[in-house]
Amino acid sequence: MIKFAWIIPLFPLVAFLLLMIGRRKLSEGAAASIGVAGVLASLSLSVAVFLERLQSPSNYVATFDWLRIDQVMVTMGIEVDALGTLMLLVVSLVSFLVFVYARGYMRGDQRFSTFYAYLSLFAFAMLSLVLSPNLLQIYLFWELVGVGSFLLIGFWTFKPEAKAAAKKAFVVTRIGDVAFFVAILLTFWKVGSLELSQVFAAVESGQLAPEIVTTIAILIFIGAVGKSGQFPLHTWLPDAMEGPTPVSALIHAATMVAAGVYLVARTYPLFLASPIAMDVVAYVGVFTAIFAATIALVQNDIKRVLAYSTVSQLGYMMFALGSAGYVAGIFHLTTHAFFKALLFLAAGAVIVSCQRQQDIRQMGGLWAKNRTVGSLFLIGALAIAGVPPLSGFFSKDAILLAAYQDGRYIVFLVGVLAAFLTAFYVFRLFFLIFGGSYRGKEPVVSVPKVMVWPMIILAVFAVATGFVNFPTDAFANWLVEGNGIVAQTASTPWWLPVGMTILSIIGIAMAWILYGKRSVAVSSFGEPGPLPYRLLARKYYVDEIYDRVFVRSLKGLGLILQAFDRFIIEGLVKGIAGIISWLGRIGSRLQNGQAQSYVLVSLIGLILLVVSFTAGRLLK
Amino acid sequence: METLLQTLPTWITFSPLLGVILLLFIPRTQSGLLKGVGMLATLPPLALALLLFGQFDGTSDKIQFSQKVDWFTLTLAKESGVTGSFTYNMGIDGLSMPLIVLAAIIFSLAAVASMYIKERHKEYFILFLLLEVGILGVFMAHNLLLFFLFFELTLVTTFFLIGIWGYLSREKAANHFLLYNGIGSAVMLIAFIVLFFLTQTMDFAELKAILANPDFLQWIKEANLQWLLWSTLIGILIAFGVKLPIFPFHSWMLRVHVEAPPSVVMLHSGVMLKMGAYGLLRFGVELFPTYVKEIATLLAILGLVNILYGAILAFRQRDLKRVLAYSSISHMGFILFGIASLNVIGLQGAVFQAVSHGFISALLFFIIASLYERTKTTMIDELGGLSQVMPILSGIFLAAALALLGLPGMSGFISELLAFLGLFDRAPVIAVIGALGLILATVYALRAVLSTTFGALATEWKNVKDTRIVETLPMLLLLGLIIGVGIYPSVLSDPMQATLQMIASRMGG
Amino acid sequence: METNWLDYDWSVMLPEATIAAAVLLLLVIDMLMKKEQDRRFIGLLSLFAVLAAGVAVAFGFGKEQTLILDGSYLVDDFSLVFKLLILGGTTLILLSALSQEKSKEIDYKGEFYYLLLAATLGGMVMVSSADLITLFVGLEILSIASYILVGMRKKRLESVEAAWKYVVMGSVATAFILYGMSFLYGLTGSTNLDVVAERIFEVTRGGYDSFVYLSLLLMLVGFTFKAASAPFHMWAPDVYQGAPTPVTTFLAVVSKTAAIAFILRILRNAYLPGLWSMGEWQDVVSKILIAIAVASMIIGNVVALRQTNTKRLLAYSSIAHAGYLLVPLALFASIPQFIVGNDVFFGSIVYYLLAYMLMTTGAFAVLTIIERDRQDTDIRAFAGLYRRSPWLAIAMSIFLISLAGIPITAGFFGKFYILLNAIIVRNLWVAGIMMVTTVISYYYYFGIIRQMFFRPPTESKKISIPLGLAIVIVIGVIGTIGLGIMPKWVIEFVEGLSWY
Amino acid sequence: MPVTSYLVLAAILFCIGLYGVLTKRNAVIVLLSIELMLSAANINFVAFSKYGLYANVTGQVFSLFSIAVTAAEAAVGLAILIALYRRRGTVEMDQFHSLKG
Amino acid sequence: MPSVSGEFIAFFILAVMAIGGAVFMINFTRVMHMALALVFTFLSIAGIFILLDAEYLAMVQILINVGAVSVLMVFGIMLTRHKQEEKPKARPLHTILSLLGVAALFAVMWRIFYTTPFGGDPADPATVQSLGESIFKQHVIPLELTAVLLLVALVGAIILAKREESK
Repeated sequence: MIKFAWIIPLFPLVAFLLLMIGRRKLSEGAAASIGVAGVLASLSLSVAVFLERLQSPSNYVATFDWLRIDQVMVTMGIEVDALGTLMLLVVSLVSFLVFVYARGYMRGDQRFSTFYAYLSLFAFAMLSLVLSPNLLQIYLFWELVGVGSFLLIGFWTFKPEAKAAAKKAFVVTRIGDVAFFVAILLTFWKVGSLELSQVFAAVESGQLAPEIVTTIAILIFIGAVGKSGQFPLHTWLPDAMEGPTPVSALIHAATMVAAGVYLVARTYPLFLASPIAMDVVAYVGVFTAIFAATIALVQNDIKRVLAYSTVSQLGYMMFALGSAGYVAGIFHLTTHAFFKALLFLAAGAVIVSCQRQQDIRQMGGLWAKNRTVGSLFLIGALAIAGVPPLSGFFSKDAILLAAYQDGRYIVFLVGVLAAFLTAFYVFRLFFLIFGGSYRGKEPVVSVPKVMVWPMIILAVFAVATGFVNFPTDAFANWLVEGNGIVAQTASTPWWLPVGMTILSIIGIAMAWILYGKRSVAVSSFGEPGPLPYRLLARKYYVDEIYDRVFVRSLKGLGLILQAFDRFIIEGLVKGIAGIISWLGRIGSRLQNGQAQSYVLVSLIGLILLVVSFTAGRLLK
Repeated sequence: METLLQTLPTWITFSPLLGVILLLFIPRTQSGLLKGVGMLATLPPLALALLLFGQFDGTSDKIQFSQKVDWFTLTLAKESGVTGSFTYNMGIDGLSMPLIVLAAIIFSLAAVASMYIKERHKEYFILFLLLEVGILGVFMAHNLLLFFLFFELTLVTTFFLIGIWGYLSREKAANHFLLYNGIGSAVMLIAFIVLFFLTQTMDFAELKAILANPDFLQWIKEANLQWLLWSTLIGILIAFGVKLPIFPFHSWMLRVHVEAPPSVVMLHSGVMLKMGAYGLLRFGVELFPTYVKEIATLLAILGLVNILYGAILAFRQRDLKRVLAYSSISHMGFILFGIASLNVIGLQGAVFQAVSHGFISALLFFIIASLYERTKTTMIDELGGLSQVMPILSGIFLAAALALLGLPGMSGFISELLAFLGLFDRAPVIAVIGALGLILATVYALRAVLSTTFGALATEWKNVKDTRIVETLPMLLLLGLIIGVGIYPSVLSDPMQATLQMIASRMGG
Repeated sequence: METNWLDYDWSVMLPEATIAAAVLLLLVIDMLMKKEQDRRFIGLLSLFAVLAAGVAVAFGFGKEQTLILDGSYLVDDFSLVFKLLILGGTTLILLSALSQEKSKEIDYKGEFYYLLLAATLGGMVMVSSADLITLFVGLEILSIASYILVGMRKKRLESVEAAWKYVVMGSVATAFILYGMSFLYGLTGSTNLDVVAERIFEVTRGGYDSFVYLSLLLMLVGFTFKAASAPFHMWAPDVYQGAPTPVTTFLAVVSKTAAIAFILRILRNAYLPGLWSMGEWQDVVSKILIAIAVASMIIGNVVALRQTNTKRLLAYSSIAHAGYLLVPLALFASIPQFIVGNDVFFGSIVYYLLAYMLMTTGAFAVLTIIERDRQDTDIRAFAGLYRRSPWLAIAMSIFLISLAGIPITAGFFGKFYILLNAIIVRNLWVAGIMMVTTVISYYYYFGIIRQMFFRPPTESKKISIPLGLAIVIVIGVIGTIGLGIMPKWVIEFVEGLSWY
Repeated sequence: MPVTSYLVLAAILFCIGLYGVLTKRNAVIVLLSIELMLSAANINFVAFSKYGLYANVTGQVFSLFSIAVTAAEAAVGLAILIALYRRRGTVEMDQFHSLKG
Repeated sequence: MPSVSGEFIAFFILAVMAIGGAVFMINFTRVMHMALALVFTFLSIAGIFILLDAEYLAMVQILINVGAVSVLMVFGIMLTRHKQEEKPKARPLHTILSLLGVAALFAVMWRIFYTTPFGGDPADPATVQSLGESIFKQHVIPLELTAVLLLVALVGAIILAKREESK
């Protein structure tokens, strides 16, 4: 069955083509069913591949010749390894659930089938990304995934903010992609081939100089930073919330943003070989985690809070990978995919029920009105906060353990603080939405059935996936063997899980005190309070800085060049033309009709000729 | 069939003349019939070009289908019997074959795009087909004087095409076009004559052989005529630099792109700029490999200036046509990167970029033409939200913009990849700075397409109709080509492999 | 050496004899014909005479060089080729003049024809003589006949004023030439060019070189006047504009060809041998000629940009073409190493003269039609010509493109051939200036094309094209395109000749 | 008598004639000045035919022809002047400038 | 000083007369005086011809230049109405420039004449008979052509100067 893995991405592609062609004629039901069928087929196949992979843990590689570059034959094909299979499963499962959920959420939208077409295109790109055997093919689908997110963010074309957000998303990720592109150029020349297997072989055999490996690793990491919204290039992710919520759930929570982490994991031997790269990944990761967590504290838009929490959680995964916690990182990626998707879908349900209202200050008291959504949201919140029975606890715990064991104590402490903040802001969100009385104006509406049961399935996964690695480290061993990365087997110090749980509970309690029981007037936190609050509310003014530093300077440079272009170059040309026509004017004025002046001019011409040429000769 | 193959170049070059003869007999009033015949007349060269593509043997780097007929001989010195012979010498090799196929395709599509021409169809199509003869001839001529004749034929016909059917200040544009290219071809003529004087031959193959053999170079060194060869190379670079255009000589091209009628702009941006690239490769790199090797870094820097200058200014423009004009300058910079890389990858990238940019810019200008047909304006701030009214056109426009910024899966990416790969080996720093151009490309491409298709719909475009099938079909064909070449590039890159290998090896690349 | 008259082979002077006989005959016939009778009969006779002379010249080829009265009259390939050019030009001019008939402008129709023949006779003599006196008399016949022809249209003030300016300037030029010839005679004591050449060879070594230069410079004034090149070009625009169009064509084509032949004959035969071996030619003479050529190229093209009257514009363009024609002469022996091969030198000059003749007569023929139709030779008279008669516009465009030197036309190949001259002597400067001025000329030549194709016509009625002019235009077009595509015939023909 | 003095005389007459052509207002006088220049050349010819390096009679022949030509030219010049006078009504040299530019 | 011989004195007088006539022609105000001054110059030139043993030529000079051309010019002056004395409309730049130009030309010639002494022993006086022989034997072609030239001049002069009767 593993040999047919290449078919998995084709189902969504076929769905995409069908939906694009039948854009006008398909009814909503038909369109949704085509989309869902496509993803379901790929889900079932990925499950089959996953199961087969469980028994015989052998990587399967199949490639064909694509483009001859000088002596090097660049190939295309698929490679199915443990990480790939896992990602296939996660991506297709979450996609399937979001596809079903979207059936309800997007009802009544006139570009319904186009929406499903774009979703299927994205699914195709994501699935083929995880199957790519070489750097070029990864880059190829990497960009296609970017296009998918661009189209979906800007799906509601009539909204100017959606247009700006889509453009921003694509441009910022493109900056990261260009770094990745340069990495490809470097590897091609230094390694002589882009096949990952050969790259890793070259790294082990020491054929590459250490600084080359570091530059390649860092460049790839910058690509990952762009896609996963890490610190310098994170500004596009919160704005991407302009897209419909299923998009945010699928792309900006589970799959695409995780692609960055996947990429670092996929090229892990490169990172292992250069300690500098590991430090960079770790520190950038942990800084993003704490940075995003602080901003999430004061956001008032439900999706913005979750977006910053995603950025923070990705920071977690990054610094896990950065501190040799390969298994921890991937484990958290998987669990995060489920509970963050759940949170987003629940948020979508909340938005639907409050008539498209996204500002949490207009919500409240929904626990009474819609208990199921409330309880699902609670499960997601508990998972992300790291409360023991749920998966979040195990994976976050594994990350912190990895950081601790790797000796990165500062990173460990910052990680712990971030975990505490995560618990706090998630439950701030929970109590503001579900606690207290309903502050919104419009009546609360019921949520369609078709949106609820995907959330339930996700809730089940959010709970269950924790135990995949708990008792037996089965997940770790399965993931690691075969690709030469040594899993950390040291036992966990006893105080770590206990401390973590206490910390989360304290966080939840504080959130309850501040927001649940209304002991402190919630409004006080609303308006722009003291400086630190304003700083956080304005997202550390990062957007403004970027705008002034890059966009404005580009416009200025453009102005200077435009002026240069118009005045210097055209000025030069006009100048020359002017001189020639001026000479012409002199010539025609000299031609004044008087025969005598003609003779005079000729005489003077003759004298000049005589003097200039024969002066030397005659006067000697 | 055999004789056809033997004289294929002449057949391809002069097949549009069949259309011209037909058009002569059709009275001026039948504009419908004229348009029909005009469009059909571009099919014979297309069919022959595809036949050529089929028959072309990708493995040999020799000149194929070559045809040599004696033209005339000049005796330079009767006593010592020194004579220079001129022959009608046509041939095709790996470097020119892709460009010929590109030209044939773009011409057919531009003929379809000529439906927007409103008056004087008869003269238009006659000039159009003569231009096609000129361009196909340029790519196939292997005698320098013959090359020059075809080159000037394209110059004169385009002058008329711009001057009569252009937009507002078309005459100014036609004049600028004429003067700039006039200077370029004047410099080229002097360079060719100097070469003729040094080697007593105008045949490309003989010339190449003589310029390479050591005792000739020895003679040059003794007669210290080095400066003459150097000035010839500089002359050739300037001549084709004006055509490409390279940075300082580009202002004429902007005016032409804005003022010329849409189908002519498609041709100009799609094919005629590539004559500059072809000339640089053929007469610069092939004839003077060792000299080009010395100034490779200069070429790379020129390419870099082109890329960044074009990209930054494209970002500032308010008129869609000017945005595309500046983006063409930026994309020509990639060709310079390819040439400056001096290895087969870079050269492949340069030719690939020539072909892929041909398709992409032809498609974009076709879209703008149909957009202008409906909204009578190409000013970005006057347009907006057109996707709600013209979904098909906006969809294709978005796809074309993505191809422009080099999205993988489309031909633009492959050419950029090859060009950067090639240059990275020789000048990594310039390549990395050039990569910034990719980001800028994304910025201006998206700004242009989003501000016209996305966003709020202005009231006056309420009742604008979407594209008719006769317009969508060529657009989709072009898009199909772009994606096809993007997905399976070796269909284009294999035939030119051998020739470029030979060129690169002469430069020790 | 008492060679009496009859043993000379007088048959060699047949062409000149036919033309002279024709002049006298037509004079008598004109007197006998009544006042109102249509003078076209005389025109046809003169055309017939010119063609007969052409045939006579054609038969002259192949025989080796013959001299009469030790050089007073010389028949060699050089003279035969140039005579053919002159007669060809005159035929075309006569054809276009014949169809001028109905216009009442030229009152003295009869005289026009045989004066034209007389002028042609003068030109032919200038070309085929190696004796200073004969050359001088030939030059004078050509000049005086053209003074009268220019002033022929007495009704129009411009024509008479142009004639006056032409007479004044012409006489001053003749004075300078005569003065120069007197010094030449003083130095060498003989008027036969070969004898002059040897004597100059000795004289320049004998310390009289400053006299040689004085004579050359003074004669140079005359040359530059006749060829309408730089220092002495001011007369050309006014006279070309004032004169009736067939006469302007005559001045632009035949008199310029004769002038070039005159310069070639004297400089190359008399001065070159003596000065070149002494190394004097490169430093002084060729530099002066280069200066003249470059000056006329620049003045001709630059001032033409400002012109709005077509005739004046074509006048300035003919100044520029005089510059182009002087380039091979200037660069002929401009470097000490070697002399440019005869074939390239003569080939380029003859080819360019032939091309120039075809395109100029054609252009002036079209101008004549426009002038007759619109009574004004301003550029705007060409507005919308394409709409009124497409074929005329296309023909005019071909001529203009050829004048501009753009490929597939004879004009281009002529320039190519001349550039070859420049580059053989590695003088990239002159080649560069020549090409830059050519590009400048694109602007004003295409100015007329812009009028014809881009502008709407003021009237819409068709233009009637008389037979004579139509023939001239057709010959011009076929010649320009034919020579452009297949220059082989002319080149092989010229290379076959012996230019000693 | 060395020939130089004759040459100087001829040169003086030539320059005066030229100056006359350049500056005189009346057209007839301009024609006369041209006659003067031409006859100055004649002096040269005759002087060289006597004292030249290879003195022989050809000089006088040349000057004879030149006198004939000068006469013809003077006649034609005057005829044109008369025609111009009929058309313009004046013989002022600087009035004849309708063709210019 | 060259040996003061009779020939020199004669030459000196004639030269002064010629140059004087020319200068007067330039400076006189009345047009008729100018014409007469020129006649005076032509006469002195004829004298110089005699001095140079070219008697026939002197006769021709008198006959044509003095007799025909000057008279022609006088007719010209008579026919064209002109203000008696010619008030010179000041064209300062033009006059100064032409003066400088002519002076420069003369200076160049003067320089040449005096740097290269022209040694040529005086030939035996050319008889009219040898003159005639040379014209009719050696230069017969120019003679015929001069005939054509005079004919052309004749016809041309008639055409241009004839008063149109059909006014």
